Amino acid sequence: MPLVSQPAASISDQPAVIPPARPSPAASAPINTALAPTAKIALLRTMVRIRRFEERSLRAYQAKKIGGFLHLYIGQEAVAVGCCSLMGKNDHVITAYRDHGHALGVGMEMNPLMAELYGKSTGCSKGKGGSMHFFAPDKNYWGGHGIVGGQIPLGVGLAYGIKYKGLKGAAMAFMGDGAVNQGAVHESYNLAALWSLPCVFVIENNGYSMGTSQARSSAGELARRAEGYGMAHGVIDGHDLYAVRAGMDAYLRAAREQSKPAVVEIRTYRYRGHSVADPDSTYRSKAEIEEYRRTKDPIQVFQNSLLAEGVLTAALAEQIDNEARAEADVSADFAEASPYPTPADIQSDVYWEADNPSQRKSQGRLFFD
Amino acid sequence: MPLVSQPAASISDQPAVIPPARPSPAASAPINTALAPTAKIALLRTMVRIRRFEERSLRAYQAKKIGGFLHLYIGQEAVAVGCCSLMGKNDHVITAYRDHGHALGVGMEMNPLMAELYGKSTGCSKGKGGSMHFFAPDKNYWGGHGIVGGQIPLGVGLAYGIKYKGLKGAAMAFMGDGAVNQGAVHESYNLAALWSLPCVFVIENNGYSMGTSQARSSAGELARRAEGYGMAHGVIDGHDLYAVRAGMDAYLRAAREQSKPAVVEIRTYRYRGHSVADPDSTYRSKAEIEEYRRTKDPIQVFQNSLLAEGVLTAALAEQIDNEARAEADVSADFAEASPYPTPADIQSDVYWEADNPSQRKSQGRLFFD
Amino acid sequence: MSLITYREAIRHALAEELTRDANVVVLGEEVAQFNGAYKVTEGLLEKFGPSRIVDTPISEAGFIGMGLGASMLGVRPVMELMFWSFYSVAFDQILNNAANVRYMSGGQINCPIVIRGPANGGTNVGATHSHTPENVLANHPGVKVIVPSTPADAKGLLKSAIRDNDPCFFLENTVLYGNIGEVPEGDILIPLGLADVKRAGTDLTIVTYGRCVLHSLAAADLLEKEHDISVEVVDLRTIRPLDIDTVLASVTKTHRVLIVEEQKPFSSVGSQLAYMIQREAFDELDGPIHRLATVDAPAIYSPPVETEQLPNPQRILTAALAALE
Amino acid sequence: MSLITYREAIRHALAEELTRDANVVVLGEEVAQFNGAYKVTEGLLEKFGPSRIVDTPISEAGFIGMGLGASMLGVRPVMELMFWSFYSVAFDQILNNAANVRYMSGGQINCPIVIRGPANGGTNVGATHSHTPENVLANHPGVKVIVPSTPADAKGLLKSAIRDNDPCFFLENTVLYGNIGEVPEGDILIPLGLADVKRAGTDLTIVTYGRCVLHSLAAADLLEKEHDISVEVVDLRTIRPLDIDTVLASVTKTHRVLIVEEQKPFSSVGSQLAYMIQREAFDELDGPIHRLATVDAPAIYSPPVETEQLPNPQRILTAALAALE
Ligand SMILES: Cc1ncc(C[n+]2csc(CCOP(=O)(O)OP(=O)(O)O)c2C)c(N)n1
Ligand SMILES: Cc1ncc(C[n+]2csc(CCOP(=O)(O)OP(=O)(O)O)c2C)c(N)n1
Ligand SMILES: [Mg+2]
Ligand SMILES: [Mg+2]
Repeated sequence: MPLVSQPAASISDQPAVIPPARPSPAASAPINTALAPTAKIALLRTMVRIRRFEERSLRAYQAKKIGGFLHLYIGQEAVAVGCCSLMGKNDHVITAYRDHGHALGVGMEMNPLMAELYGKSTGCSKGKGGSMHFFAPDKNYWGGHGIVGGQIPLGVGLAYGIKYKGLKGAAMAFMGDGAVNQGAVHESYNLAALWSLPCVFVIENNGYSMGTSQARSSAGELARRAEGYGMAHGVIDGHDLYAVRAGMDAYLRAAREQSKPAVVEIRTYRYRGHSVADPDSTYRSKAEIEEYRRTKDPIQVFQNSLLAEGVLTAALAEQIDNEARAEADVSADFAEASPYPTPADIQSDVYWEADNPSQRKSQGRLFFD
Repeated sequence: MPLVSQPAASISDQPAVIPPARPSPAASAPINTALAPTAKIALLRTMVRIRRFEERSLRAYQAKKIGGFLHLYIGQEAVAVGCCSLMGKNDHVITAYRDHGHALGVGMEMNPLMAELYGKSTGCSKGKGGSMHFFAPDKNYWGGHGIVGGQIPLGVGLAYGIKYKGLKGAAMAFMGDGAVNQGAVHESYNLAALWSLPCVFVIENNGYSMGTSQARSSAGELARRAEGYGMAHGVIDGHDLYAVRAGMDAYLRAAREQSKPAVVEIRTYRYRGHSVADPDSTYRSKAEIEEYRRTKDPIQVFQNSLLAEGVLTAALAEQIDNEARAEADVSADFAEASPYPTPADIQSDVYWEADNPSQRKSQGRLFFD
Repeated sequence: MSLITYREAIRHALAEELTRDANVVVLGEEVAQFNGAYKVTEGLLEKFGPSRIVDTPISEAGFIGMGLGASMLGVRPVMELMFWSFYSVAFDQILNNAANVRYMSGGQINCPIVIRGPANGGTNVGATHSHTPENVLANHPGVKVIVPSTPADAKGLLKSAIRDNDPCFFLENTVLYGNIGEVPEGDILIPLGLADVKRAGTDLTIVTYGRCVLHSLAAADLLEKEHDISVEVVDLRTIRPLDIDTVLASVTKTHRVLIVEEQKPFSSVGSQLAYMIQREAFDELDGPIHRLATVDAPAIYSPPVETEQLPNPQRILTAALAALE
Repeated sequence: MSLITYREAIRHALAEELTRDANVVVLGEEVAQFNGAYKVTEGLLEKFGPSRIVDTPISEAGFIGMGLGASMLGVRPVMELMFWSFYSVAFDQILNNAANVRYMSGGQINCPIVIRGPANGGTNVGATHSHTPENVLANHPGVKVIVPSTPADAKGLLKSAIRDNDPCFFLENTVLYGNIGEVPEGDILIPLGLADVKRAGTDLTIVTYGRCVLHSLAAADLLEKEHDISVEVVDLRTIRPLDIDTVLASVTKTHRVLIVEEQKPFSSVGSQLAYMIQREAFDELDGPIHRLATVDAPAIYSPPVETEQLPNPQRILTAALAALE
């Protein structure tokens, strides 16, 4: 009974062996029982949309519509969707270059995202950022950052801003398992712990930084480094959206209500290479990938739970999937039809002042040739 | 019965109330019982020489013979002397800008050090480095570094070099309690732990980074941050030279023999301001300083132990002190009489190649104007 | 008008802007309880309290990145680097995040942050503490770079920088902190990107900024007295945006140029000025543009020698005579 | 002679030096098991084993500092930066430790380290991954900076750099990795600091380096064919030390100069060249020195627009015609 009936266009489309449908143990956590059935379906839909969006973008990349890097989130969907589903109006998110999932998670539309990948002026960053640099400040989404670990101090700054303004909110600062070895991350841990800033550091541990396994890059246990700063820490199963929500809810509440920071490691897995250019042949086996797909796929796991809960039917699952595919196709058409920026656009969006000439107060040349 | 009979020229010269002479508990550690009486006297002598050297340099600074910063080590002598006394021929040392104690600890002479402070060409760094940049590679002493925490990766590199060359040795990388919050330090921890490099990280915790107490700059316990990397760690009483030796010996052996890194916090105290320009009035009380001087002065503590052991007499102590003063005075005379570098010297010691023109292989201009 | 020091001028600018706008906060190592390593922020903690004046750990990447993140939410942090030299450990935050984030977001974000602190040699603190990174900073589109030479400029420019909506890097000078000058009280705002002719002259244009303005003025006096040479001294005040028009106007008058800067020569601000001047006023030049920079080596410690490594009035005088040959 | 790629030329240089000297080690992210992010180090792990070819965590400050420390003990590390852009997080180690440590120790220490990796735009990887820091690096006395444009130069210069006793920064280019060229087998050593006239000409000197050499040669062909203009193309190959003599000799011949560089304009390498040329060959110039650089903004992602942001043959052609006006 494959929920997905379409031909196996890519690895994640293959009919998966589905374990017997049963609710996830975390389904009974209050934060999850509080969800209306429609809300649960919406969460599933977001995960499916991420996957189909990314598969569509991969095809566009292969057709040379997209340049540069494309870091796919496929396999990790429950992390971004679970975390972002907990956001209140004063909660903020920042992440690294593997940022498509969080973008859709906070509610961005596919069209501007796909257009951004195509380098079009209708893209969310006007074609200036590309895959690694999706932003939606209006949705409290602060990107999309290319330097490993470099976004983490910014995340602490979001928490600082929240606290300074006296708001009850939290910043979630996402990073990969490889990023924990950047010095800026540790400086950030200390600042957040020292000043009790409402920052939840989320390590999306997909087991690898590019071709390097966690064991080959990091001594000790990732989240436990928080102990040295007296910070709360924990590990969450990132294959189970319910578990992500249940686990994160506690840390987010502590952040919002008591301004307590925490380091949370969420265990997940990516099916694709580091970026689509990664031949993915030197550092892990096909069997390992297959095993994750078969037993831990976050979409399958959540679907199974919803089926067992009686919230989802196979037919609805298929409909959601079809709609997501169609939406992704539409976004590719939108991107394709959109115009590129022009060379004249190169120098806009550099300075606020240059972009707002009527309010300019400085003088002299801002640009050189 | 002040051991020091000269007039109280500076705070550390005041007659201290000496607790009843008794051997330090750590005196019975094997590494300490192995010391011949002459060796013990030599250790005392080095501590006293550090203090008198620095007091002399302070007077020179006040007389405007010395420029820039002067970060005095007074109060911390047992740390550098204890650690450096354990060095074998394949052991190496690197530290920060508070580097006079380690320089004398590894066996540098006063003359080139004082001349360096005076900015003279007879200085250990030819007057190019100044107080913060003492070096003696021939004594396995790699400086003297001004950027907080910046020397720590170099220390890991020394350990890497030792291991790569197949030697049984250890690198000691010293830093202050404030330095632990630099990202490079954490990157270094991870590298050393991941690759089992023979590096002992020594945090000289004197309680303050400039005017900021440990509690105001660092969350958690300093040495415990090592746990997150699965590294050994510990805390040592840095007022007691015997304790420093006994504690460090274990870590150094583990490094030399099993290539195991460790983070060691040595609790110590500085009597002077951060640098001699620090008015030292906003962040701690005079009483606090006095209390340390009275009860924990490392020279007094060690002298007391040696007196109780019957290794030292009051007369010998006084003689050591007088000799150290005299030696410091001589070094000031030496420095005074030495020539300054000339403007023509500004551009030597920049490139190895420019300094070895007969072996130059590159062409073109190395310097610009 | 009052006669105050460069240090006080900066402090007044900070205090006035802290009073004016509750979003302004001051963060840095030792800025609060210790009153600032160079006492620039003295008294601010007492006046504005610990939520506005914040001591940080020695974590420049962390706290400058934090300031940037907060600025994205509308806080207006003024971050002190104890020395600009320590930008080396925060370089990624400064250049990738401060300079690029607006661009990469397609203009959705701006970072109203000021990073300030001293950047200079001349106090015998050696190679690791004497960087003058205005060229490196200004190389990166997206940022603004300011180097004031006088108390009045320091105050007026810092106030403008704090109100600016782009990341502003404000480079002070420990040697100038004690200098006294006339400073207007209250809200003086000097626009960024406006050069100031600090001395009018007809024979030679000296283009300079920061402490070298004072050296150049001293040299100009000597040149006038001893050699009857009339020197115009143009103080750029801001490196980016750059008021090249004022420079070109002066060149059109004097036809001879000497650039004086406390920079390492290779790819310095002076290099850039030389390129622009010869490109835009080639026919006005009666001879090649000369430059006097720091003698090309890491900063030497030895006090009397460091004086000779840096530009100083005597070296400027010699260079000026050469430029007029 | 064999026809190999720029990538292979670098790999051969590494392999030959690893074979020649047991102190040479290669460290960096993904250089070993993954065969290099750009496959430059492919096969080296298999050949030289895990003590010579070492994968590092993503800790550039840590591992570059570590390489420096090891170099002080006589190890000769060749460190790969996956992109030079990531120098931003290792900046302090690179500039304070690599550039200053010899000086501050009064010449007692030298650091025979090579840091290599690509530094270029043109592959749509955006503002955080497209830095060309040769100006920033070369600004600091104590270091050497090399930017090869051809496979033969890459091999000969890298071998020289590995044997050099000063810190050498070697800037490659992802767009060039696949380019094929004739490369002598075995021990070719091209001295650092020797420019190469890649094309002789009489009407205009183009001074350039790196990938822009290829663009300039293409533009020179067009200028010859379409405009009957004879262009000399000088490839600097090394930025510091700098072979200014070859540049000046060319200027003395052509009297017109265009500098082409993939740099942000402000205080670029081109700025420095312009200063030096006008200073040392003022009377040889028939017009102002022109420069073509990257359009002054962070690197744009949009693929077709990025091509226009960078120097390209068409932009060079236009700039050359302007320089000849
Ligand atoms: C400072 C820095 N160094 C290196 C890189 C190149 N790089 C990009 S992603 C990556 C791996 C990161 O792995 P991880 O943090 O686990 O995140 P994941 O890709 O698994 O999501 C590397 C080495 C970079 N972008 N920034
Ligand atoms: C990266 C950096 N930031 C700031 C400074 C200025 N600074 C010099 S020493 C110091 C305090 C260091 O304290 P600690 O590490 O405890 O060492 P201690 O002075 O107590 O020996 C500071 C902030 C510096 N030199 N480098
Ligand atoms: Mg990962
Ligand atoms: Mg301390």
